[in-house]
Amino acid sequence: MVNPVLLLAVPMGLAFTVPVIERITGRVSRWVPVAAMLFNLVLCVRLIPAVLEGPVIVQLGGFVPPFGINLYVGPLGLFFAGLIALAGLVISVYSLTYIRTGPLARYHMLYILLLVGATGVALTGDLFNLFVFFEILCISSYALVAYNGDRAGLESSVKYLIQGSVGSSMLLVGIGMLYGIFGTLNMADIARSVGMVDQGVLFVPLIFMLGGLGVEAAIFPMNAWLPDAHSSAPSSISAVLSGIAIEVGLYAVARMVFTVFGISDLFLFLAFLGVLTLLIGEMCAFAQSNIKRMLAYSSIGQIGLILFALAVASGVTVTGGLFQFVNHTFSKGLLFLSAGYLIYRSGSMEISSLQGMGRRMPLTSLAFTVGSFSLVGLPPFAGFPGKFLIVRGALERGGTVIVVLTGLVLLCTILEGAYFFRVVQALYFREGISGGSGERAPAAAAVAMILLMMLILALGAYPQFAETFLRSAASDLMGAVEHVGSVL
Amino acid sequence: MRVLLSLAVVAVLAAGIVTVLRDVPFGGNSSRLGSHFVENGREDTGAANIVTSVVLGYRGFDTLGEVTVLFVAAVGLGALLVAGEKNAPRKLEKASMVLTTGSRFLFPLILLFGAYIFIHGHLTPGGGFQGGAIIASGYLLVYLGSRDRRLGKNWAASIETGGGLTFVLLGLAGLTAAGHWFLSNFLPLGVPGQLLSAGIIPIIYVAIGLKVGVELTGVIDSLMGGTE
Amino acid sequence: MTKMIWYVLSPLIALVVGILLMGLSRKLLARIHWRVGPPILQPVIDLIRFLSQKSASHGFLFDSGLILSLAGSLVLTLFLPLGQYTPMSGSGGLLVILYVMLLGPLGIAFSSGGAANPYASIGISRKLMLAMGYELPLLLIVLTVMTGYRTISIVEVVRIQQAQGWAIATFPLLLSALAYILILPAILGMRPFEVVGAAQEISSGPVVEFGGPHLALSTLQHALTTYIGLSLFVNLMLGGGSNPVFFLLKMLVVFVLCLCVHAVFPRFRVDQAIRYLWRWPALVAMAGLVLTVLMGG
Amino acid sequence: MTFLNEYAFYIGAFGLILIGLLTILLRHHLIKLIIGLSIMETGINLFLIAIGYISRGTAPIFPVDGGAGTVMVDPVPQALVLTAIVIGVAVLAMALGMAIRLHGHYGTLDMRRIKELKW
Amino acid sequence: MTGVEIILAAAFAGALLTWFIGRTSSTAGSAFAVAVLLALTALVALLHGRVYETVFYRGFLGLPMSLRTDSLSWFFAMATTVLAALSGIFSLSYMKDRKNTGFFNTMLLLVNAAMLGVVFSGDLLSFFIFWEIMSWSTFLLISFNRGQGVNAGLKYIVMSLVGSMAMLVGIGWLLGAFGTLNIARLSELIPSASGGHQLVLLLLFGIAFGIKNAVMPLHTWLPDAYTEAPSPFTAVLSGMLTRMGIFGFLLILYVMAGAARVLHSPGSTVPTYNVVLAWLGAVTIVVPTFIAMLQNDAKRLLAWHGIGQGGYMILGMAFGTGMGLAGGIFHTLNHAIYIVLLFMSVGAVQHRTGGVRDLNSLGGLARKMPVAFIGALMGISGLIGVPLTNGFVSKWMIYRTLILGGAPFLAFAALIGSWGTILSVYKFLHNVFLGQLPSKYENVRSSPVSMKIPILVLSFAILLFGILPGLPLKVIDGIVVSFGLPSLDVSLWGIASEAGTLNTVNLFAALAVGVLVVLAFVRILGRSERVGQDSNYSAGCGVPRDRYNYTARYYDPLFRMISPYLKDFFSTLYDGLARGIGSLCEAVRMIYTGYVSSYVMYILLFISAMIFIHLTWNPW
Repeated sequence: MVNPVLLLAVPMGLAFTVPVIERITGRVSRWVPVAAMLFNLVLCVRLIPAVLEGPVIVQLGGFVPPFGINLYVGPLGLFFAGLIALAGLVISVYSLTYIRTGPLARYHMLYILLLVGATGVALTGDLFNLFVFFEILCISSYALVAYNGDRAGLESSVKYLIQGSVGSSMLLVGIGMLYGIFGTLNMADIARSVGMVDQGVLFVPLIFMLGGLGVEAAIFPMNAWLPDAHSSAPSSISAVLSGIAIEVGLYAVARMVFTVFGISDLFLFLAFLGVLTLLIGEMCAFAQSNIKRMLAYSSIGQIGLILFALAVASGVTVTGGLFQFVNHTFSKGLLFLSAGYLIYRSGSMEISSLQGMGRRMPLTSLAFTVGSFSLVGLPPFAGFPGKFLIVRGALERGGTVIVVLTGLVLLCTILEGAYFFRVVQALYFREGISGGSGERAPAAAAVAMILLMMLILALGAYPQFAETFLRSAASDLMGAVEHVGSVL
Repeated sequence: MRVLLSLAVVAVLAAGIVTVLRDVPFGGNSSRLGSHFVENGREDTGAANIVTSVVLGYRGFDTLGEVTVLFVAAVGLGALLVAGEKNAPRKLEKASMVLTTGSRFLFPLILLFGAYIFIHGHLTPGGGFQGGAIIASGYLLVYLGSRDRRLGKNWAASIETGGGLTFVLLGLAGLTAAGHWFLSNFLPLGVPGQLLSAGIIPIIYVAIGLKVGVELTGVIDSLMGGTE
Repeated sequence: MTKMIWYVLSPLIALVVGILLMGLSRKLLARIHWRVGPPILQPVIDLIRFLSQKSASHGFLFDSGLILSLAGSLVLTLFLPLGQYTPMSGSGGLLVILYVMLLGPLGIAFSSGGAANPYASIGISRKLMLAMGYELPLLLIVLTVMTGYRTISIVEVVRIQQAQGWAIATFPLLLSALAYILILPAILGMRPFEVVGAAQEISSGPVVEFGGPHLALSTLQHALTTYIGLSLFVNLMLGGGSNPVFFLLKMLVVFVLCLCVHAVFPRFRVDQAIRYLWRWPALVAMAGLVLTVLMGG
Repeated sequence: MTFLNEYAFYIGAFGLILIGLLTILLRHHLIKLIIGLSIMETGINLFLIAIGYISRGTAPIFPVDGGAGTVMVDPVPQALVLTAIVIGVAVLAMALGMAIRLHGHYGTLDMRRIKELKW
Repeated sequence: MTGVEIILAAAFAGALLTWFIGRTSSTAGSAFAVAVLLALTALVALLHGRVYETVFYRGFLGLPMSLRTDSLSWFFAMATTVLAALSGIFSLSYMKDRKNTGFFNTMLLLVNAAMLGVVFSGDLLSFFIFWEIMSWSTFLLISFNRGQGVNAGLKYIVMSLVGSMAMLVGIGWLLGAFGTLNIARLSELIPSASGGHQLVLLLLFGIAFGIKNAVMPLHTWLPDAYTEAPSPFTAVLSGMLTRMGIFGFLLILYVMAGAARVLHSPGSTVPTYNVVLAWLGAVTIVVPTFIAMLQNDAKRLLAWHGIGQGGYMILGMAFGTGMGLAGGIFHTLNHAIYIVLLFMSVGAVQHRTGGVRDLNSLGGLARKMPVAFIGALMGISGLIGVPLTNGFVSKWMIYRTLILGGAPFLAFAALIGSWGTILSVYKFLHNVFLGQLPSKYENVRSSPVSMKIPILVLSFAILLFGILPGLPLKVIDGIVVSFGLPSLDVSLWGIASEAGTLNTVNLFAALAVGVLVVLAFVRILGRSERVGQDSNYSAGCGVPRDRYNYTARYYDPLFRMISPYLKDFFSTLYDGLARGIGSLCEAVRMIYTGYVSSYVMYILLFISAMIFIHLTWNPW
């Protein structure tokens, strides 16, 4: 059996080698992320059978939890690792040609480390380790957002940094408090002893951690950095940030709420928060004329939707939420990737300047269309099964509040449809404005986009493929007791 | 208005903190982990400095992450500052002779001290990060003294790569050599308190020390207006 | 066998009666106006003259519309009870009658549309608007009758009336009858609703392009229209007739009454006409329908 | 007074955190915001250390002669603080680098004037 | 693979292939598209009389997806494919010289395939999936013409999404309550649900189907969509696609809720629902018909009639007797035939006049484009319901049901709607084909052959179904019987029942004899001479052309009277709503002020607010 720690160690090691590779030959460095992510992907696939039998616990340094740090590679963690690897692979292929200026080697290093950070967050079973990986994720994304070095990039990056640092400080305070209360940092260990402590005391650290992670997860009041950062970063980075970074943040929130604290009292509030996030995100996106900003706000909306799905906390909705994770990664990734070249071509991010692109860049426009249809949740694309599961589960669970919230969720879908279809129409059905460069999407980008499109279609047509796995991932997320049992 | 709101927010935060800390009295730490580490740290990792045994033993993986964070920062800062338009060459006043001479004189001593700190990380207070920081301060001094001297880029790159790879490869070696766990301490632990003890810990600390030194130097370098 | 004869007799009687009524109207109108007036058979003389003339045609549409119109009106007479005789009693009842009534005006409309005369177009447009005006109350009335007697067959309606008394003498239907009387001049195209022909204004409107045999056909059609309008009223409201003679007598009475109104009133503008038709007759008819539903239910 | 005695470290630590937060909330200059962040980091580090303190404990380093029987403070928070400091340095370096570049673009570091991205 | 599966596979594969063939040659693509449509027609025809259900896919979230065919599905599928095939033929020349023909053909086939999927769905999940595919491909086609089409498409898809979401809730609820989405299973289970639940269910589905069928308060997408879509697609859209709403209503009311069991059981809320639906249908007949009168755009005028005619179907169907139901279904077919015919005629005129469809600037085209004129004439005859056209039969059935069912007010709405129809469609016919020919259209050529064929076929169908309504009514009777209602007494020439019969052949014979008699009369006695169109009027003098054409403001006196009352109130309401949401969104995004300290404040406010709530009320 292969050891899951390789998922982290190998890309990290590869990233460390890039400075030297860059010194020797400049052109190889851009293939390093591809290699790293390909490796991870293969590894994830090979790990699937083992993980489905039971979670794999990696005791780092050979110390028994809770004394050492452990990785908890359950279906959920593996799901995220695989998702990150897959999306990371596709986007790194896209970056091969998309990123052409600036310190390229550094871009690729940071890119790998961002993904390593995300993978680490998904796999770790230790609170402080989670914090460290979060910081890897955050700091590399600060740097990548500002990669282009333009006004917008820097401004958004600085704002992101300040908010992100405040967030991680809050997280650290929360972790410190938990350590003070429990004397341990292991998630399973804390989960085991949560019941023995006065619940009132636990609330404050929980809120601190929720606030801190919420910044990364872009939950409503903490998400002000997102539209700036996602819209100003290079498109490939926007794709990663939207498709992976915030989702990992949300995963961490879910881990806290479900596994570590195991409190069900807060679920209704979280569902409400999710719908609020969804509402705010979609409404802001609706009012945008800048395409990347629109996509960024739409990410907020999707995060809200997933938070809602997770907070309803029935098996079906959590599965649906996880499905929506996949869909969002692929679709939003596809949208950002195609938007990247559309923007290159038109020279502007205004939606009005994208008019008539359908004729000039057929493949890229098609990719954008598929992405938006999928995100809105139209069959036969990948967005539909997720949305269907969420609605089905929420209605099955019942309760007036949940049903009303479900209604709101669907209203937001309509709003979402309205602004996405507007862009699709602009691409195909409005008279084009000539101008901009005559550039077509190069082969690497085309490969990436076609790959994502095929994934979206395949998942939409045959959701069973993912659903079986996601169902065990969902029970992994919700089964705190099993988690504790398997770690300790 | 804004001030009042801020104060109110902070006050509520403080109130929340107070409710928690009532249950966590100062000085009354009774962590199972802490006592376990103090009792077993030497046997488990071979390091006399229990903090080191935690940093590189029990929580070695954190440290790998930490190294990575610093690496990310150095790389990111480089990307950030190099990517932009070259800053206009600033007119730099030549350093005074006292500074120049002093820095030349002190630089090897500082390097030596830094090396001492990270080599003895498992025995005394200190370690790779601290040592690295000291080394970087030495370079800072050099930069102050003679404005145009820089750390060689090729050197820097190799040390960065080498340090990081050492850490990772040692971890991977642990995977295959002993215990089947990443970062297992597969070398003989030796007698706690001696220089050659604690297995892989000193090796890692040396790697970290060099790497951190180079990276922090790189950070200083970048912030001073990188030349590349 | 007698039934088969009525297939031929009904339209013939209708034509004859219609033409006679036209002649009568001119004579009577003249008498009311203190003029001598033409002989009663004047329309017949005119028809013979028209048919002997040669007319100008504008093509297939122009001809065929007129033919369709006349044929439709002739067929319609088969659906209307003439006394106790109704040749086509089993083919759809009142609803079919309402629809077949369309063929006449539509045929004329197509025919005059085949010509490019704006007067004709204006006339048709007025005709359709006026029809919209009186159809609203008329439909209410017909519905009231059908609801009141729980049948859609006009033969049944007549039968029930002869057994239980005329509709005009039954309470809720009385209102409908009243409304019907108010709109009858509009159906017959008489003043104050003579906006379609409006000889002084738009040169007789739809028929402006017709001459010779075409005009003869349109005259025949007009005669039939008059007959049909009266016949429907008599059948629906006055209990039809136990035999054709009574029936025709009732028609005559109604026609003379309408003629008196025609003789003394000026005519409305078309919008005035619609406003009128949609106000009082419609209200009364609606009241009749509401009461019928309430009392029947 | 006993309260103060017992909680003095906490009060100091959280005092720093809150001061840092107030700085971020109320100052406009980017460098001051970064200083606020640093103050906050320091406060958090102090807090972590304070949590690990055991009354009358010593540093958890065993002298060569064994040193058995001495009460040692919890080493874990110290390890955490080590990591946290490095992370703080990393963030600080990034922030300062951005401040340099930002000044190049905007000619100011007043955050009230650096808000082209909004809505 | 069973027949249904083959049909669906062929339909979707055909769409895909058309795309690739169209990439190489647009002519070949169009030809292939028509071939596919014809083949589908044949395949569907072969399915006649079969009743079965088959699971075709198990890969979707553990819910088996199935297809089924019965008389109802077959009826709708047949109508769909035939009309799509005719539209395909029509589009051969219509789309010939346009851009993106390949895209158009592909989407046309995709819409057709999705519609087939909808009618053949054996469970609600596949129903929903096909429904959505249908919606978005329709959206792409409506926007196809650019210009105003873009807004029309957006309006369509947004409203369509509203409906879909309502349906999704309904489906989710059903799945939660009964654990299955199979229609056959549900039809056994639903009647056992409580009345309130049934009502909610019907409401949710009703929103979806009501939007698709453009029932009155939900109709606002339709006029724009019909007007702006390319004419061949408008034909498909108006003919069958919109009527998928009717199919849905039939499915939910009769197949699933089970009319025979639920409709007349005491205490059930479904009858109330039906009454409301019927009244909505009545409103849908009257108001749009009168609004249609005010239109000056040929397609928009027809579009409003499309809404109005939908009201008849709803009315007949919702009333819940065998004959009303049959009338409603039959009217669906009839409406499809004549509205497709009308849109094709308009399309032909547009094709030849360079896209003109303004009623005020056309005229006298009957002699230039006789086939288009015949199409329009037959079409409006059907639309009005002139006896011996198909529209008459179905309307007669609906009226009769309403009158004898004791609903004279609904009947009145239906009847007055018909009379309003006469006014507006005569205006349409007159202003396009009759009256004076504007001189700029002197050289208009007759429509191309590929347009003539579908027009003539449909014209013939109108007469055929008008004179021999028994042909389709036999099938419809089968549907009615399959719903558990008593069979109608259908014969080839009409309906015989206890109170009121219809015999169209009699009528036809009488009319034919009448025409022959008059014709003979004219032949024997009359003589006429062919003269120019305006020779009489101008007494042979040259008149200034285009000056004496009475087409503009055709019903002006009437308009001035009624137009103040005929505002499309709901459209205004929805537009206002959309604007309101727009400004609300604009307002909401102002919270992102760009000032970083405020953002930090948000974060801390969240944390402190939670702590405050915790400390004050301790609700958790």
